[in-house]
Amino acid sequence: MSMVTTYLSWALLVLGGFLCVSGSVGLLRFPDFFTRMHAASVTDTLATGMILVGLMLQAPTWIVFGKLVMILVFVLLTSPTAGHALAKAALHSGLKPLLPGKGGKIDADPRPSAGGV
Amino acid sequence: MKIQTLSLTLLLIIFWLLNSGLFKPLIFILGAFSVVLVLFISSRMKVIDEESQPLHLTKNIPAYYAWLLKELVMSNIKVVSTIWQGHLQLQPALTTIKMDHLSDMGKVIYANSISLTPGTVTTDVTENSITVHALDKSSITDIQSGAMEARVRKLDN
Amino acid sequence: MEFLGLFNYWVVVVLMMIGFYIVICSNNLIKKLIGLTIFQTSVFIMYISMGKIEGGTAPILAEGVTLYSNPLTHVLILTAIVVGIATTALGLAIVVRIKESYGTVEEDEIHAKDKKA
Amino acid sequence: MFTAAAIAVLVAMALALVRAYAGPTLYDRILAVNVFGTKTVLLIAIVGFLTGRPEFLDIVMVYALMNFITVIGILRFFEYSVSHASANSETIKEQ
Amino acid sequence: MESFIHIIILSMLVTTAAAIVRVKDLFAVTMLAGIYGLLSASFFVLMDAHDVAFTEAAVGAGISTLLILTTLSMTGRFEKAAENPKSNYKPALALTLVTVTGALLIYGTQDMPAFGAADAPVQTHVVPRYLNDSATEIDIPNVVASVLASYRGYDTFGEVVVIFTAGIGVLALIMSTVSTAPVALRASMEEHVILRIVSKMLIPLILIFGLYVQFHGEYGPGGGFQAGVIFASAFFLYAMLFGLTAARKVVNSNWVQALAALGVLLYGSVGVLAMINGGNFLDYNFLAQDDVHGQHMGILFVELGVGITVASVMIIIFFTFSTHQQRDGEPD
Repeated sequence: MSMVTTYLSWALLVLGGFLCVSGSVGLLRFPDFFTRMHAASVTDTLATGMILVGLMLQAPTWIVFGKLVMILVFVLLTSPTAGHALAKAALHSGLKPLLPGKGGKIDADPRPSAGGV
Repeated sequence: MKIQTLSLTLLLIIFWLLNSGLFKPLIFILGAFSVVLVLFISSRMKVIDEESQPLHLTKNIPAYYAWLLKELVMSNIKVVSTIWQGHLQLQPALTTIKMDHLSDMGKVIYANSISLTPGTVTTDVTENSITVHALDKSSITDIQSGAMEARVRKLDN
Repeated sequence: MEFLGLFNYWVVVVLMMIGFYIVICSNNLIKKLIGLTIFQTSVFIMYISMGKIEGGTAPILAEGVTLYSNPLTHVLILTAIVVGIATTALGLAIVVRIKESYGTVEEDEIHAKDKKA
Repeated sequence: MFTAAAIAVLVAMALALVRAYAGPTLYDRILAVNVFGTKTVLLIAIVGFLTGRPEFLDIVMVYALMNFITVIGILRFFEYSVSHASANSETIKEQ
Repeated sequence: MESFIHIIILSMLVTTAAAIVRVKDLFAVTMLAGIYGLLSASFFVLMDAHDVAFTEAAVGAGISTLLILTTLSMTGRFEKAAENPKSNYKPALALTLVTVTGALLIYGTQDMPAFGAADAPVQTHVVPRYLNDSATEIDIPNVVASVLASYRGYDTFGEVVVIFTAGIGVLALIMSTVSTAPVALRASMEEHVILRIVSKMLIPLILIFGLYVQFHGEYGPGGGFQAGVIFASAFFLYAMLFGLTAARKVVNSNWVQALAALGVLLYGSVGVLAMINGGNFLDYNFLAQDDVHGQHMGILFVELGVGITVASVMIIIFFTFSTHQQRDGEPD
């Protein structure tokens, strides 16, 4: 393995790890379910992609490489689908998203979100 | 034999070989048996059709995904910087956006692309509109500009 | 890592006792079943911890590997997990029947109804 | 480097765990479980490389698969119990 | 470094379990139990128990969550606090009991061999024989599979019978009258364009993946138990999206019940065949001309029997619960 791929793989792993943590911090900090959902999708897409590609670069055999590719494709196909299903279910069950008033911004400090269920 | 059955068979064989990586006669026989069994069950379930085997998309899809990847990175940077802001100032929005007719497959690609880019989630898809929740109002404007829709439309035909 | 020596077993005991506490102390039959699952998993963890050898790898023979962890505990637990889910399903089926007969899945209400009858 | 990534994933898992515990709404919890599942997928993939035997990635595949099926299942059953089991007179308001 | 990761995972397990004690909303409890399953499976991977992690991933995090939720939708979502002070609900007493027992057990762990020790009694009895001789006697890489299906074939046969019995038990307890008018297809999922298309793409791949796991159990983690659950999960997905009525059309309930029995029968008849050929029950050496070949044949068919039974029982359990739930949900 050449040095370049090794360094690239490390960079991807570290960056992916950082995105993972960011997504989860967002999951904690954001004020309501729908905004948290956006934080979660950060980790689902780019972080997963980066970490898996980082691992792919270090894959010892083609089988491992192929399996990582399949996992990546699978995650990229299912995670937006699951996210969409979740958002749709939440909205239809009457969970109201937190929206800013007319032209204003919401001061979003972590607090229990509005709406039932 | 429908073309979709053929493509599914091919897909299953590739999937099996990629996973297995073993080239022994017994494994080949078992693999052939498995593929036939899966084809049988799938046809009973009626899941082999142009919806599950979107062959017409294959020629344009790489370009689309390359473009989507760029969008993905851009919106990630935006959302991550929002997350690490000292004091959260959010302007979330929930908007229904009109769109012209797309095939079911086109809707799926469009909606999933929107959900895949951080900062926007599709919450509803109907015949001629799509409802999107966005972390920031500006993302809604981006979608309304129709760049993504145009690309999906090109893909769909 | 000297202090690690028994750490796993302490965690097993703590988990086991948490499961035990839920089984004794919660009034709801479904929660009791979940407590039982926690108890069960603690046993799994104990077996698997016992089977691990420092520096060993998974007991799947490969060239150039000489030290393998214990396959026997893995076999025991593997089957135990599937049997566990089958019995949990049976337990849940009984809970469903109790709900239909008594109209409740709270233990004290069931006792009260039994006394009346 | 694998270690750094593994630790980052673990931190993210811990944060998702807090969200699953804190709720407050049902959907937050489902979301937390979903995020947790994705993190587990990553963790197992990384651990495979960390321990030097990365050829067992089938497990990772099963995780990704089960994560999807569980979320769909949760949504389906919950939708069902909302529309029909409101006979259970509990208020659906969180405590 | 690995030990650091495993300490963190164990701590998270304890935290999750403690959270389960405190939360009264049973839905949240189920979610936490799902996380608990995911965590324990990660732990198993760290402990090199890939086969176990495989099973726990499919079962602990997936199927059991679904089953508990189905039950919850029939029994109500919240745990009631006991109102009657004279009830069995005595937290202080229970806490004392649990603490004392726990303290005694922890005291007992002092005699356990240290974690990871290679000279612990567990490691020194039959295991070296399995590890050393499996390669020549059975000639498959996955020692777990050879112990499961060959060395301890009796045990596994017992487990399969237990699973079969549990399936029968569930059927007997909450068998639903299928003949009554089937509940209309649940519209909301049918309208769900995205879920429908994505699932249609996935279902054949899940099925082939299940079969791949079934037939590669000898070479890597996997085998009948895991494959059965994965294979069944494709049917769960189908049933959840297209409704039970459609799913029952695809797999006839009577067939599934017959298949569950057939799996056990297949396992047993491999054993009987060995007896007919002059060996002991489940002695695969007598199945073919040479020993190793016989072992391969035996393990293949035994694992197939396990897979068929597990898949069928899982489908039976899931369908029975869901049918019951739909019937329950109908307004009276």
